[in-house]
Amino acid sequence: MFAEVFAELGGEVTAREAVNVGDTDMKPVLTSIATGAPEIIYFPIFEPEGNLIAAQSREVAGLETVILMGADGLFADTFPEATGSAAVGMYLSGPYVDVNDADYKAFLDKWADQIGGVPPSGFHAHAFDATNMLLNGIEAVAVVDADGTVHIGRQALRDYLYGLKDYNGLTGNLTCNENGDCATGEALGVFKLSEAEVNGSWPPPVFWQP
Amino acid sequence: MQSYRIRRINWTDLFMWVVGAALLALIVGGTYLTLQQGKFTAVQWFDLAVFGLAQGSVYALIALGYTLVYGILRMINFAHSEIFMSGAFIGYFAATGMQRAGFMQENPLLGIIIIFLTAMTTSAVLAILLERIAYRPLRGAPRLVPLITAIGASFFLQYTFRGLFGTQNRAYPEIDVIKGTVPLFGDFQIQKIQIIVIAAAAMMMAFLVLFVQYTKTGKAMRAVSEDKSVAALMGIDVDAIIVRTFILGASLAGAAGVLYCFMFRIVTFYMGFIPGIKAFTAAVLGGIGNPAGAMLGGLFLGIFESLGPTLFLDGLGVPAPYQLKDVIAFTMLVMVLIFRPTGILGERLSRAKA
Amino acid sequence: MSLLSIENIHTYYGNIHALKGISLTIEKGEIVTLIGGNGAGKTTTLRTISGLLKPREGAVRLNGEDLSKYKAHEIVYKGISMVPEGRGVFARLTVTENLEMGAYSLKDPKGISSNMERVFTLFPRLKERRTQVAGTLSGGEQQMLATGRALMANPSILLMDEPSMGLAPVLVELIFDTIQQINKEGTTVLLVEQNALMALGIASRGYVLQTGQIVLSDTAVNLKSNPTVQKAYLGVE
Amino acid sequence: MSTTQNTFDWRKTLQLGLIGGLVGVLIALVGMVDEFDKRDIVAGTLSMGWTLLLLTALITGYFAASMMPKGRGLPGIVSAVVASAIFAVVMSVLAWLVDRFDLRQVLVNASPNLVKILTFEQGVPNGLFMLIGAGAAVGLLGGVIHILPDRIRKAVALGLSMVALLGLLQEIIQVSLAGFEGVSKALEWMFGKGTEKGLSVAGAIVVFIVVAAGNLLWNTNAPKVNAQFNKLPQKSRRSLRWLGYGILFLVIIYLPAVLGLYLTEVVNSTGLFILMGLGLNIVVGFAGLLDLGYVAFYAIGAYTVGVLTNFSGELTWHFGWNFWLALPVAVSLAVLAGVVLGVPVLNMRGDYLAIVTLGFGEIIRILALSDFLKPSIGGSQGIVNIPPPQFLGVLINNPQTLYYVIVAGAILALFISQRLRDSRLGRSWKALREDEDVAQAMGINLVATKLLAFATGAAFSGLSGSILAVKLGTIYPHSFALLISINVLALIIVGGMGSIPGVFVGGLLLAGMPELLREFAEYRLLIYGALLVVMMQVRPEGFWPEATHKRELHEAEAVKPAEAEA
Repeated sequence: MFAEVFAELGGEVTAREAVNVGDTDMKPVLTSIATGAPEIIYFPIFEPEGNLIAAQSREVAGLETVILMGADGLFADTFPEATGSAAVGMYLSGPYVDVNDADYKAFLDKWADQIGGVPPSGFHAHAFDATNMLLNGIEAVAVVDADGTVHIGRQALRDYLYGLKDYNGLTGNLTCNENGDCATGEALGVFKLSEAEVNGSWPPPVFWQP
Repeated sequence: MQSYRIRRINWTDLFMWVVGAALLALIVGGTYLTLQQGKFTAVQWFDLAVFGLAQGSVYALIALGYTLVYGILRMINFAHSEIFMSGAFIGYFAATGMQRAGFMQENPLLGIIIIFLTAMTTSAVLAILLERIAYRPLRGAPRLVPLITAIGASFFLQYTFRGLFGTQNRAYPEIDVIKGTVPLFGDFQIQKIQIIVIAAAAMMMAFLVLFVQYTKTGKAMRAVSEDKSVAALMGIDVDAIIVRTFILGASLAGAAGVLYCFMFRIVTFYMGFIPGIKAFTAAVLGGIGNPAGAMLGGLFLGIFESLGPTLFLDGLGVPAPYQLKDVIAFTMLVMVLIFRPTGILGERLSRAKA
Repeated sequence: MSLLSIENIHTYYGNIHALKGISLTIEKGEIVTLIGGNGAGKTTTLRTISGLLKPREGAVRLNGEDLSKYKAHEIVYKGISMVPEGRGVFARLTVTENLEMGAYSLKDPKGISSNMERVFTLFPRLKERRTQVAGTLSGGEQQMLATGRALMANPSILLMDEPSMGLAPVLVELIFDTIQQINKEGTTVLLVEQNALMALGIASRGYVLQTGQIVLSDTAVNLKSNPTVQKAYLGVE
Repeated sequence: MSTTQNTFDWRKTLQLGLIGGLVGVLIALVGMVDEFDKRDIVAGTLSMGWTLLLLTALITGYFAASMMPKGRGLPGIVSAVVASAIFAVVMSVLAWLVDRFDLRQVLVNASPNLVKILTFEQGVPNGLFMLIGAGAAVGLLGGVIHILPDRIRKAVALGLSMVALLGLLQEIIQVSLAGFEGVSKALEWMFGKGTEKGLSVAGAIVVFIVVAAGNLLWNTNAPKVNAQFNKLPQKSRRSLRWLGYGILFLVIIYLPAVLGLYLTEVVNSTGLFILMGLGLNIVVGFAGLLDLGYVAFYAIGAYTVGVLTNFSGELTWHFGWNFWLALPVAVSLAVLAGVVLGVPVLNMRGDYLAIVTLGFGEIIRILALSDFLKPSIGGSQGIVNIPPPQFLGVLINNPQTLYYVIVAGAILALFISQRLRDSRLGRSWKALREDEDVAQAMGINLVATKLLAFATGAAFSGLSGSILAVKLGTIYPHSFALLISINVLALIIVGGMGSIPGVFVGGLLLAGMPELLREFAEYRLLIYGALLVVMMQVRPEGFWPEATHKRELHEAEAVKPAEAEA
């Protein structure tokens, strides 16, 4: 998908590779990628393979200065620390929530209070919204029987969620479509990692936002 | 006791020869096509080979542990991969601790030595416990019994570490003295860490060979691996020698764990599994029970894995050939076992009856 | 007090009752032989003395000390060495290394080298082949090596299990001569043999074993002339 | 044995107490206490986390008592109390350390909650004294249990385990009984009130007494009942047996209706494991060929059905076959794969075989995952849209209908296993297991015998995989990890290698129970690992052993003391 859109927009895809979960030596893959002399490597994968790709890319001839970009799978506070200096300057796409939003601030305060620190990975706000929407839905459609059994109609719940409009969540004002997709386009951003994140600060500053 | 298998031409042998020939043709053809396309430069091949050598050195160190224990007990210590993991894991705590305290920055060399000692001690202690609790009561039991115990112990250790230390990825700190590259000639260069890994592994292997060949304990190990009861009649404390064998193998695995983490940095509870299987493959490739074979097998596998997928498959137009590297490694293992069941160097110890 | 005394030992292989109450004594300086057919329990007796097997009942005493609390390798330290059946040399170790293993219980390097000299004097052939791997030696040489190796530990008693097995008559003569010489130098010998004639020829006393029990014990001379023994073990009609 | 001392050996007691303590610390630090604390066995009184600790203390005490030369008297009890108290002291040191220092950077489960649990929520100094007191009390219990005569001890142990089992399964029992108005009302006293989990205190006591007393009574009367049964004439014995079969048949037919959706689902996944277990039992249990790549055939079965029946249209081929047409093809392909794998490993033994089969399993998984084969089998995205099959007009698309397919498969596999075991081939397998060289010398065709073992095993696994494909409707390479092979292996070992009923016992214990006890999920493999190690030491023949195998293993054990010296 990424490759097709990228090509449409005028980019040239020099190589597409795949790695297995559990692999540690990415050198051969990276070397093969290096033969195409790319300007950017995009790897929307997870930890720890992503860390290894980022770190080892700096050691492969021809990729020393290539731009690295990951996706939300690597958007976690452990990533820059575990990757080390190779992560400096790397781009990550990830969920974006306006930090100045009052509701979100309240959420972060509660998090710090109950769990401590800041949420370690990206989708906390989405998860929060989704869970709340689901819970609201259950509350709305649940029917209590005479003998105390609670029935939650599957179709009713689905109808409720698909029909949801103007839900005011942390990730913005959400309205679901007929496929059940409720996310707004504003919820994603691109972040850039710097020395600070490698040394343990989190989350990274937003580089690009919608 | 030597047993001769009568080689008749039968359909099973024929089948295997056909499969073997087809694979060989694939390898040769693929290599030719890849090289002909000339996509990769000499520097890139060189980098891959050196990287394979470093990786292979680590495999070799782990493989020695399998081979030593196999030589003496005739069992695959399946849990050896977890012994490797435990060394790397506890070494991580030493490393980050010293990094945070600023010790690593001031005395990097001493720090590195402490990391190694921590890892090797951890691995050795775990191996002693394993031998004492799980394996020793089973001497003389049918062969499947210790093997299954070892599989059980492997999972137990792996998930105990998961329970104790969590599931997150932890990473060794970056140690400045081992970063960077050493230029050779032209565009050729080697990373410092690879030199260190290869040199350290070579040193430890040399130590092991000298130890087994020339020390009293080493000779006793060889004696015990040949005949336990006769060894006991010589006044050799067989149990003590077995424990020492475990300690030796485990220390090498612990050191391998640290070297591995100097290269890849990431520590997880399941990190032992794949290198463990690879090292075992290496031990079998070289001829299990034979330390020299384990080293050769490790180096061979490391290079083969690093170069193989690209060399054999890229030219054939297989997408993402690198994904298939384990397929190549295991296929090679099966082929070696079929056509040369005793490994490259041959099983040095008399083949025990299964 | 006897050097070695065995008191009513019962040994089992799993559930098989192999020794059914064996008692025997060996005095210092003797050569004593155990004779008997296949499966009579000769080897089992030796394995019990050397600690490879533990008796379920009874005791093995060396100079009056009960050995049952010691493991096989500790019994070597007490002064009992064994030349196992089938020689049991370490095929992949060199001759020298085999001998060194025999002296595993000794700490003193000088003692070890003087013992090795003694073995080489007894068996000059071994000296020629000292760097050779034991697996490449002939049967007779292996027997020499096994015997020499057992002597390396300075044993007060040497247990020998079927030293003549599979050897040419000339070599058997040689081995038996050496046993006598070893004995003259002060080592007590307990010899298990199928070749009863040879064994009784050098022994001072003998025991006859049958299905795990001692059926006869006498001086070697008397045993040789005993009609039952003659018929069963010496092949005299 | 060699050393018997008549004095009180305090050193052994201390040692045992420390070992017990370390085990307890390990249990606590891997997070089991914390995690299992969420589940009550006796509502509001005893959680599963505590049960685990108390059990460790109890076993420590029991062993401490049995180690004393006169374990059945006062010294035994004293030793038990002391050992368990030491256990508790070690635990309190842990609690103190965790309370005092924040160790969570390293030991993720050294949490304040753990301290809370260990100190009965009483805070550090007071709670620790309570902990030590509790340890000593449990030790006393251990010592007393050791004194009891065998018969009573067994009854007590059974009673306690039934309490634990019923307590754990409370939710499931109550849910499945909900349909039977009368019964569920009558049993209300037994369980915790409202949202509480586990038994009520009264319920626990009653269950314990009923089970223990019942067991005692049964044990005293069982010989008589048996004798009575044997006295019956042949004909009525046979009809009684048929009656038994009839009842069993009815139970099997009506089970899904009683169990409801969720429990039937659990039974189904257990059934698939049992089906695989029956197959691996032939390979490992009958023929003694240790196969660690058994999951490969499961994958082949599932993928064949997936490729042949899916209608997603994203793959190169879409055949759109009927499941019943695809099923025999899937099983045949699995068999073919079994033979193809079998040929190269014909000459390999034990350890080599294990590693090569393991490699084979990984090869299949990696190939399934690879981009190379992605066009045909979906790569990491797997195959989706596998349609549910129809049988006589009934659409098999829910657990209750699928249940009958699985039961049918299991009965077929059971029947084939049993017939094979008693056949000429079965005896050849056994000979092969005992000694390959001797078997060959006896004229057994090794090639054919081994290949048939692989092929039959693969067939059952392929069948299981085919059913899995329609059960899930989608298949991913991740469903075919090495862990499945290990799981099946553990199952047949725990049940008893080579024992057909053992497969069912193992399946219920290792596949069924963990499904029900979701809290276990995290610790499943840890527990399996420990179980395998312990089983091999104390009961290598499994819980329901096959007769000859048991004899053989115990003979080996009898020889062991001698061999161990050697």
